[in-house]
Amino acid sequence: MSLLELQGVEARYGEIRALHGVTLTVDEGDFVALLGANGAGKTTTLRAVSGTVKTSGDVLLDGQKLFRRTPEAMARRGVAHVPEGRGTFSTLSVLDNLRLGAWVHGNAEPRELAHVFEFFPRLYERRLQQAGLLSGGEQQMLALGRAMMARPRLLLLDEPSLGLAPRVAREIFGVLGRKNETGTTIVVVEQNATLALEAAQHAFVLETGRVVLGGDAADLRKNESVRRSYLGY
Amino acid sequence: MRPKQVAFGLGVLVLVVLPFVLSDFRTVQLATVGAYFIAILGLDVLTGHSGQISLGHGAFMAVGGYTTAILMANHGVRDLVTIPIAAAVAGGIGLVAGVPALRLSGLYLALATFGIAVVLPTILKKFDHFTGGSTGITLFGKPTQTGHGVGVWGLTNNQWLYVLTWTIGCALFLFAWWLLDSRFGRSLRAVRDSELAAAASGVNRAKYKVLAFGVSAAFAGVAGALFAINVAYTSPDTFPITLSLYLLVGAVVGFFGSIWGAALGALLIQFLPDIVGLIPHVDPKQGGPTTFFFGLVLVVLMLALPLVLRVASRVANRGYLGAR
Amino acid sequence: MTNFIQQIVSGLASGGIYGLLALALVLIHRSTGVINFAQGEMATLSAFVCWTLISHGWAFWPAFGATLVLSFAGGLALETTIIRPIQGGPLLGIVILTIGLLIAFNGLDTWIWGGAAKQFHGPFSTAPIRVGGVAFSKQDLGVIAVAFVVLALVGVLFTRTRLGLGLRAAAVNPDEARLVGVRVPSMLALGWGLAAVLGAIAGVMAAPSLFLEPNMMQTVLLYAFAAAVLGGMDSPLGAVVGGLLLGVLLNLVGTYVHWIGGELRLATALAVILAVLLVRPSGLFGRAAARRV
Amino acid sequence: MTRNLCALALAALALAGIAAASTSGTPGVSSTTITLGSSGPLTGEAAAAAGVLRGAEGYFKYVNARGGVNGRKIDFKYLDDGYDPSRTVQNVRQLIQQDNVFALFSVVGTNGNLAIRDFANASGVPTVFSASGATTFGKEYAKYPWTIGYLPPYAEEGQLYAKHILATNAKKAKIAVLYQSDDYGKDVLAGFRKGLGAKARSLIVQTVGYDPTASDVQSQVAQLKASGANTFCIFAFGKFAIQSFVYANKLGWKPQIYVNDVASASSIMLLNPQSTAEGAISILWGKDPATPKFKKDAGTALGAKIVKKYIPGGNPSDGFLIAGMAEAFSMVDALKAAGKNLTRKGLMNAVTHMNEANNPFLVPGVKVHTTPTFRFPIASAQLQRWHNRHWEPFGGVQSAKL
Repeated sequence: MSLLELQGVEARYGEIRALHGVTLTVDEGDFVALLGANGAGKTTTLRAVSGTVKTSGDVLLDGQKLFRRTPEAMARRGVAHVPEGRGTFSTLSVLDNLRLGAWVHGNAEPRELAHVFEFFPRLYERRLQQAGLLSGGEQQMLALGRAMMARPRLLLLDEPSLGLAPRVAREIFGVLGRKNETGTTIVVVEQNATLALEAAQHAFVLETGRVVLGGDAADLRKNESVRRSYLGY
Repeated sequence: MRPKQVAFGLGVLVLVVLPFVLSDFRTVQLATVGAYFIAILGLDVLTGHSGQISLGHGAFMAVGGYTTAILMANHGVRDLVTIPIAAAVAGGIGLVAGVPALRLSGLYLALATFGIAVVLPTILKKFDHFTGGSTGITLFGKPTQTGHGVGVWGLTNNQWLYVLTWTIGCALFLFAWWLLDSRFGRSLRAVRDSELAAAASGVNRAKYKVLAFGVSAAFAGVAGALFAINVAYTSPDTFPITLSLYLLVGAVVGFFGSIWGAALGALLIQFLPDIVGLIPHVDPKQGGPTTFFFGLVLVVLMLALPLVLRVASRVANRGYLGAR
Repeated sequence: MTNFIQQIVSGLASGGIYGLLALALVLIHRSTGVINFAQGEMATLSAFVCWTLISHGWAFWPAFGATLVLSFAGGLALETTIIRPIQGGPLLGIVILTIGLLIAFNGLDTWIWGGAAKQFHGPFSTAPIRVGGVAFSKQDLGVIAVAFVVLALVGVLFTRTRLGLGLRAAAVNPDEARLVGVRVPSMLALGWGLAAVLGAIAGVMAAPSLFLEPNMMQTVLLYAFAAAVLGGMDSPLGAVVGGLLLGVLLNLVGTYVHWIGGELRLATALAVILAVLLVRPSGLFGRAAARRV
Repeated sequence: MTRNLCALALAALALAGIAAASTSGTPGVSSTTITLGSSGPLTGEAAAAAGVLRGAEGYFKYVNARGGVNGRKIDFKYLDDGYDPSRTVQNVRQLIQQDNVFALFSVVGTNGNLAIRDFANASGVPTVFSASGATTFGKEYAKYPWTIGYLPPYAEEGQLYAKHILATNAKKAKIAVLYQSDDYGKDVLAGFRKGLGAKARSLIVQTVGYDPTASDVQSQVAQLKASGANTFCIFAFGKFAIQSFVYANKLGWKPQIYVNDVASASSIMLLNPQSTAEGAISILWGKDPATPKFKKDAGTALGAKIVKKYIPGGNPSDGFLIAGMAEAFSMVDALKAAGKNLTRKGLMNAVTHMNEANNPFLVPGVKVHTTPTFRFPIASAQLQRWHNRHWEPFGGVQSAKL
């Protein structure tokens, strides 16, 4: 059963068209990576799903067509979007950031908080600090932790490893893998294709606003053009 | 000829014809409009092109006005001579004020300049040996007054004031036009639109922001000097916070940042009370309605402005704010 | 010595009013990121509404309650009809808009109620209480007490409630707030509504001692700005403490620095604003905006 | 380009507002009308004083309804200056050059009148019965022949309070003064000092000024109380005067209070709660409608009638309205005396030869009397004491040396 389906989605920023009809399917429990060069439309694809960009074409969740997607409404439907650049609430404390993650469920449950702190012990240590004062890796953990607080069915991540030390990036992907094992569907946009293809089950390659290739992550890793363009060997 | 030059020519033509068709009194009212016009030009340079807001431009007008008044009344300086001095004094203070202003972000700059405009009259009253206190300084009939309040060169006094103000007004308009089209203007807008990008391309942002403050204050200084000469009187209450706010209204009415709209804004400041008086069942004598409509005009314009600007920029096919 | 203490006590009483209005400014700044120049005039308008209800025979407390409800609705309406359309544009646009509201409300007050000062019977007695040689009234105590009660309520709202969390999130990072499901436009509207309520409290508390007229809060607004800046623009506690400090400071400086006297009170407040903004922009209680690039 | 056209259109609109040309002969006088002009604070902190203009307007309407003056109706046109003297100048310029008024009448405010008098005199326009008591308007007639004030001189008012203090408490008085720090306040204070004479130095223990843009005078009153004074002179406008009473009471300070005429109308005094103002002393020259002594008076009744009929929304107990009517009554007298062939010189001659004892709006005994060298139309006043929430006049009508 497919959880998310995009059919011929187009999007534009002013005069510039970013998506030229993206069609793809993500199954429940899947871990999907979106690959592509800069400007290929990866980020816009995520934004199309979370409703932060205006689109035409259909977006289906649970096979149901969604009209008037707003970020708030999508959050309520169980879609958590962690945008690029570790968007956190910089002047709020770590704890408040995490509480906000659970906004759609009302108040944050201690159990859920404990769960996140289990994944990221660093966040527990720094729970009363302002989010803006955390290191880059910690902020990424916070962003991820906040998304986990929403107990999402579908987790959208944009460049979670950007600017992080390789060790920290692996740590993050490790957490994603564990989350996925417990049933969260994940779609990740990632420059580091090696890392992404290791973690993901499926992947799509975007070029100039279209899906040009899709399939099992393992197969794509063997694909000649993918190797040349994204894996660098 | 380009459309803008045609428009300027037409504008000058209208200015020349007006005194012949208008009553003597309307002529002097338009002279006051000229003073507002110059102050709004200054505000356009500062807020429209360098992106620094001033809610206290009336304070710079006060500096200009008092420079002229004190020189004319106490030091025997001829009124015409005081005008460049007023520009220099106000401009100098503007430059000095521009330095700390660099440290204030938009909101706080608005707050600080608002405060200065609120407080200035009380300071002028306090130093009464210098400023004449709340009594103010009367310039009418002073020997330093050109035409002695009667007139000069066959012009009535009012016509003389009109000619004086608008000659300077047109000159300053051309100056502002040239300035904003020059490298200076481009650098200002570069700093306004993106401080980072401007710095990257080698523009000294501090220099341009401070200079913009100085130029803008000098314009306001000239406006204040002309205002004092026009009314032949100046007092602390001549420059209340409402004046500063009305100048802001004027700048907004003139499509913020476009020096071409400055005349429109200046006319509004002078004639809105008369226009409000035309509304049926509104008693302009009550005063409240006029104030209310000033505020309303500002609110409505701010709401309509994005739309207007979008249309205007389509028509003119220009970038930010549609015009310069 | 008695005069010294008396000036401090009177300063605290005036400072309570500055603090209350400052609290409204801080609330709006914190929840929408804007400085509301119309805050003082909104407070005056609310006080006029309350006065009108009382002069129609209402008792004080019901009239006060109704005023708060009306002010809340008014604040909401203002945000949804006037502020929202340009929300997301440049911040200065909204600031200029609040200037427009300042002018319009002042004109409206004069239009409807005229310019003459009106007596306003507050809830607290103005009868003097004397301790030693120092005099104060229940009105003074009441204003300060109200300021602290309101402060406590605001504190609880912001730090202990889900609504407060949403308000803060919407202010800090609206895009992000929407992604976690916060209805940002509603939060901004609520922010304006709550600020209008705080302003109404300030106006009604001020009216008995300042006497009600359209310009009542005009100078108080500048004092409130000074108080808010002194306390750190984002700190409710700072706003109230800043207000009290400022009230005392102005009185002492006015009394003992003869060169300043009663005439340069406003200038002193401005000096406080400029000094704090230039030397320590985060004020006494504000946290420096943390940002790592 | 469209914008420039807009600007042109607005300029054209301004053109459309040109007024009709003036009539020949004396400006502002036609066979059927006399146009008078004025300016005052219809808005702003001093807005209450604009009652003078509305009261005068009401009286003129009343006179017009009875045939006017020498067959001409009075058209009274007044503009708002928000108490900003430079706007007064602009208003007066409009009145003289655009509206062609015959004379300026009852321009409100000391600073405004100071600002316009050079211009008005150079234009040869009578500026009569100005609503200001600044001494200079009566004294400098040689330099400003076209100017004359109306209200009791502020300096005289100060002197009358000084006289009363010397007569009742010369030995023990310790005086504290709160004054508005502008020409008005300083004028009253100077008169007060002059009235105390040599004793001024020893009797006045403290003076404190306030700026009229302040929100309150609480700190100043506390400071004055701390001086140990037993006599408190309030030379302040409207709400500041009321605040002074309230704060003094709050501080438990019970001095003998003297409050200036500009803030002593019953309508203002009644804003004071309960007994805070009990025993305060002020001067009186126009009939305060709320004073019991004048309640059944013919002048008060006439005033109430005029308010009801011609001043919509006016409060019949507003002392400013009655003051305006008193001025208008004198003006009508002067216009009558200036004759059918009305000229500006004729008006000045009439206002400098006033001898009016029948002004129904003035306290009995207060006469409007002027000569070309004595230009204080109202040079006498009576003292009154606040008791049981109304004024009670006492002592006779008196005047001071100016």
